[in-house]
Amino acid sequence: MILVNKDTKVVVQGITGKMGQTHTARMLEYGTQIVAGVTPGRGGQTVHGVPVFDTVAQAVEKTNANCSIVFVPPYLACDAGFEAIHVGVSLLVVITEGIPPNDTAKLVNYANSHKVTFMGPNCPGVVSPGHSLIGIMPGSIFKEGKVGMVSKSGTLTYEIALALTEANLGQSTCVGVGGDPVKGIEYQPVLNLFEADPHTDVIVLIGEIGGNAEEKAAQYIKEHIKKPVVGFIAGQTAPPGKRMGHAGAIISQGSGTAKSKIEAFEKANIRVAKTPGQVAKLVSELIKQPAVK
Amino acid sequence: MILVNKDTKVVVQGITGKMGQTHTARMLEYGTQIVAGVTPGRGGQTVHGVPVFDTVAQAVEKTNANCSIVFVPPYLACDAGFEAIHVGVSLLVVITEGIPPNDTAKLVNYANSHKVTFMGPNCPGVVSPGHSLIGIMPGSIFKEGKVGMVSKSGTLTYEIALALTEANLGQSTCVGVGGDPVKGIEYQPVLNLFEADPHTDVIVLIGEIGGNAEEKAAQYIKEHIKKPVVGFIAGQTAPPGKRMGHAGAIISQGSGTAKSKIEAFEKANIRVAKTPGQVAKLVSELIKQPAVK
Amino acid sequence: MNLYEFEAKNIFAQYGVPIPPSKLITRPQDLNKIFFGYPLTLKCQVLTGGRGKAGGIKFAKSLAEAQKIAPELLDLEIKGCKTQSLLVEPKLNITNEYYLSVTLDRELGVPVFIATSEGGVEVEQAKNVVKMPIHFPYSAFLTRTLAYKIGLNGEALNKFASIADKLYQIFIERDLDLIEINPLVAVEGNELLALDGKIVVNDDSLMRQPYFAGWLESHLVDLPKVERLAKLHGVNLVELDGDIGILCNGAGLTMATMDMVAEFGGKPANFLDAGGGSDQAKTLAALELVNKNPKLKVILLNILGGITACDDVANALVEFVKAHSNVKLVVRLRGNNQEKAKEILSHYNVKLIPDLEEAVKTAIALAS
Amino acid sequence: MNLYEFEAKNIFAQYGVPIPPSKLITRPQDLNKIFFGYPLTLKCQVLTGGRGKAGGIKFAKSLAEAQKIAPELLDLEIKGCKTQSLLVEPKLNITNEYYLSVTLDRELGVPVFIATSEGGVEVEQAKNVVKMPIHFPYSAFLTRTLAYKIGLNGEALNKFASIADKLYQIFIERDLDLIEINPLVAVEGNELLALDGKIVVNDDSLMRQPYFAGWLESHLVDLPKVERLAKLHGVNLVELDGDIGILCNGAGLTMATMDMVAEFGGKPANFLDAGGGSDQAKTLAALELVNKNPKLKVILLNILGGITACDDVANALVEFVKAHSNVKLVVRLRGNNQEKAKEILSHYNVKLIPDLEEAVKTAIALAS
Repeated sequence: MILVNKDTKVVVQGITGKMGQTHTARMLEYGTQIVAGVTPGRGGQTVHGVPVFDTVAQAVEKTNANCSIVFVPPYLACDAGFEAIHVGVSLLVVITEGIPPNDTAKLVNYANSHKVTFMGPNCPGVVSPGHSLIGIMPGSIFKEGKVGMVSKSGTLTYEIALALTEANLGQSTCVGVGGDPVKGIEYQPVLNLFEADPHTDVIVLIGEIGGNAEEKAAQYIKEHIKKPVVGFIAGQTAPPGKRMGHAGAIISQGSGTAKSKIEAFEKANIRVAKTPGQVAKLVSELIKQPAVK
Repeated sequence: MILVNKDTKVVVQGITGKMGQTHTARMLEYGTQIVAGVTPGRGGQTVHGVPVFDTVAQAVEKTNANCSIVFVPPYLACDAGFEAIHVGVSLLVVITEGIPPNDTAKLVNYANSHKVTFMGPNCPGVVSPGHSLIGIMPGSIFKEGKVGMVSKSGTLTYEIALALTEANLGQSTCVGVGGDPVKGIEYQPVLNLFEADPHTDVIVLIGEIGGNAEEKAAQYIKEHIKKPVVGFIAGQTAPPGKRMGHAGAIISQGSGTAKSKIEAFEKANIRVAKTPGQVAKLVSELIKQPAVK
Repeated sequence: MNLYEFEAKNIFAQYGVPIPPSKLITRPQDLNKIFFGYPLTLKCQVLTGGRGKAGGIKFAKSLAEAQKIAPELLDLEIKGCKTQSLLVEPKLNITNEYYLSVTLDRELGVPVFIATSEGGVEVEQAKNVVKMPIHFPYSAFLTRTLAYKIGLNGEALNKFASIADKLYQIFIERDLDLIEINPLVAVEGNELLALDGKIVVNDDSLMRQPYFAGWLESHLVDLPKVERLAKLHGVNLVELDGDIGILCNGAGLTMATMDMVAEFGGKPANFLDAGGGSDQAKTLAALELVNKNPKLKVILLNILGGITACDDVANALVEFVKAHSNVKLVVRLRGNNQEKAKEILSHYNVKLIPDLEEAVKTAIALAS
Repeated sequence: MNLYEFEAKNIFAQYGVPIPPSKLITRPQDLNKIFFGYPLTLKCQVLTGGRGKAGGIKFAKSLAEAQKIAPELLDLEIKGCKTQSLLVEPKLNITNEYYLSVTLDRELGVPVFIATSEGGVEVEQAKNVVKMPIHFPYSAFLTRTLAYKIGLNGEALNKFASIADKLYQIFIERDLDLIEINPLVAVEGNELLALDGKIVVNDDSLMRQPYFAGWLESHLVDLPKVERLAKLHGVNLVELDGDIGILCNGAGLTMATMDMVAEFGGKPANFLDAGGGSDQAKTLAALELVNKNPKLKVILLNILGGITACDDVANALVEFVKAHSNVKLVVRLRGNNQEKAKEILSHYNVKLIPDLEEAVKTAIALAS
């Protein structure tokens, strides 16, 4: 179990918006410690029993929150992230989609200089099944277990987690790093955390076309990760030059293809699944074996 | 002797300008190691035999310069300073007057984050008599010796150094921190250097109206400096609310008066001279005594 | 959003990036009002690259020749993009060509300058390309180092650096994905000019850039009509060659569904990611968009509700089925409120297949 | 450079800081063209503080009353500053007053927000003043923390924060020394408005702020005429009450010379720092400025050449002596090229005294 657990205390930035309210209710229902919400000008209200503050500083002072999840609109999200980092949360999860990449670049720089783990933007969040869900993932499809997942795609994570759960393979933690071209945490630090996590036996890495993060992760796995890894790449049939939904999912000038990523995986002895459903099969084979590579 | 010595290798930014040319000649004449000049677009030329480069990066690469002195015009000085800091000089001396204070604030921040000693702006530079002069001070008035000087004012430093020299009291190093309200190095770090410098027996601190740097220095001297200090404050007859030449030399809302600074000096057992000439007398009394306080 | 050359050059001029004199014309008779002298350059204004190779740039030695060329160019279609207008400029005596651009480097997470002293060709094919990351806080000296690194000196170094500095300012202030001058030319007298200009505005930033307000629709002309419609509806649609319409939520799942269709022998008609949190109206609009494809034989709808509520999707399906009873639908619907959705759809002839692989196979079977 | 209230408010409006409706008038008859309704507020536009206490703000219940008040206000001189015009605004129903400013804190070396919920008084006299350093990189959340710290909540918090954010943008983009709203008022309906505005533009930045091009001369009206002239010549002059004109190079030495004159029983007529690197023309201009003082009995010139070359000063002195043979001059000239200077002056009746104390005493003796 990595990044979040039962002790993680969460402040929800943008708690009074539609998304904020909906997912606060779902996270509370899941058992996540949502201790505070922030909406400037709404201090003193409550949302599903959670006290709302005007600033993150107040929220942290009153509740000792150590994690923030951001639902505020795209052009205000960078400032919201700065606020949380400035105040000193240790984990910042930005759900918001459509943040201008120049803003994200600034936020990444600020988070790095403050040694804050910044997840997202445009990500589904993170769940340690049975312990804490900080994000917008549907909690019911996850199950506590030994598979660590890290992915660029939200719904594809759900699809694969569902297949794992139905195959009775639970998850230690599922991390959605998001599909934007510029982002906070990438595969490598998550892989390191899983490698060190006693609750994780197998790692599932879900990638997609665009950029070279999967190739870099493959190289890193080859050199540093001893636990078995199963990979999946979406977009094998994607035409070049077209943005496939995610801002980052584009094959440009021949680079970022699924083929290149799958080859990199194979070179790094990562088992590659052809369909989401196949991931569960491969994991189940690996989890029965002793975890050597 | 502090900050600069015979080994200091200097690059002159803005060497082809009038000021740059004039003072390059004077510094060379003094014996300072001027190893390079920079003027973008003038790479390949020479000024008084000193090779000119287009960028500081080149200059440092080719000559191992470790100090930069900046003569470029006010609105280009901040960028010039960034360039020198980025490339990795350890001492940056900015002579330029009239830099917008918002630019200086940015430069101070950048220098601090790169652990670079930034002197100025609007300062006369620094001289270790007999060894190295990096600035616009008239070299002939200084003499090697045991008095360390730190001052906000250029010409007043010359006046007092001249009096010391004529009284046969040489100087270890004279540092002009400059008269702008926002500046790089202030009194305190210079005091620390003098305190640790075996070549300095007495310290002369020259201040002027405006701000509270002298009061803070006095407090610091009281607590941390064991060597004897002679103080002088200019502006005892200055009317309130008027900027007296230096951007920082202004008594505003009753604070920053000469009276307040002189009182602070007296409380810290600093001998206060009434005229520039008297500084030499007080120093000469102190230097004859064993250096205890 | 891609801009036309003349629009990019207008922005260059606002920021003081030197450009040649130019005039935009939409009719050959407008040539009479151009007094630059001859020879002239006539350039098709199209939202695609490779214009030169496609014959979209011509020179004219006289008014007569220009009047002969202009109608041909105005009729030219390049890679599916119709020519909107011509930009007419004096033909310059070029002594040197450079390439210069600013873009966000996704690997480094910061903007980068890209430059080379070989201009006029595709930068991917040039040698000695200098890529320089722009770390925070930016200061203009970086542009001088850039100019030096591509081999410039003297006044050319300062002029190039000044242009690079301005490009960076435009990149940041206008929220761009790319700003490019190719070629940046040195002419007789040693001035540097942006002979061509390309600007791609970041789509996510359009709403905070009042300068570009209302530009989007007129700048999607290079997209197929349905993709254009989809973009204006805020859904991500890419048209493909097959017959199985695909509608999912989430880019990864949509791509994976598409890949599975291909894997099991089918042909996807499109990629449509309705996005997270699609409500009833958006889902219905997405269904209608997929249905516009004339080759379409079946629609495969695969929704795994995270933000999306399954009952909203179900209600959209009901509306769609009422309007298009003849369209074959294979629906897989799981996640938030999936039981409600089942309940809603139970009153209609919509078959729900909970297993993805089975759903994909069913869709392929229905299409063949 | 201080701006008038109406100029500050124009800038506020450009950046979206809410201001009351207002109209600037220079003649009482312009009041006929104001249709805000009554009561009205009439405010003298002067470049000095303490306007309210000095009777520079009046209210009028009717056009007749306004027409009676306006000529009186237009004639009003406050602390030596003539009223240039009147700013006329509707009298607002104020429910709350705040103070808000941005300035550069010299001790911290960064800009700071200063705010309090007690507006309308001098901020120095207010309690519960919040001072918040603005570290780099700035982000707008800081303004919400500021608003919270002075006790705001609800919509007022957001409105105050938004105004503070805009003030910071103005402060940076316009290179200001100070931007201040005092009072920032809440009115019926809970809107916040800048009822008064003060902007001080940084003098060193004027040349890079095209918005203020040409403004300087018309904004020095609060300075004595000679100080104004000096400022336009780029020398630092402050007029004093005595009879010994002082001309030095370097602020510290000028002050020290002034202090010595007083110490030995003389009275300085002025502070004039000709600055480092003064050439012949600038030195001559400085001499002429000092000589304009009618109380002047002697000029004490004290130059210790660092940047300044003594021969340039000597040449200026020669020119001055030729034009004003009756003016008593005590000259101390040391540093770069002092021998050349001596040589130049040897042909003229200018006495050089190398010792500062002696020079000061000589000047005092000549003045009495």
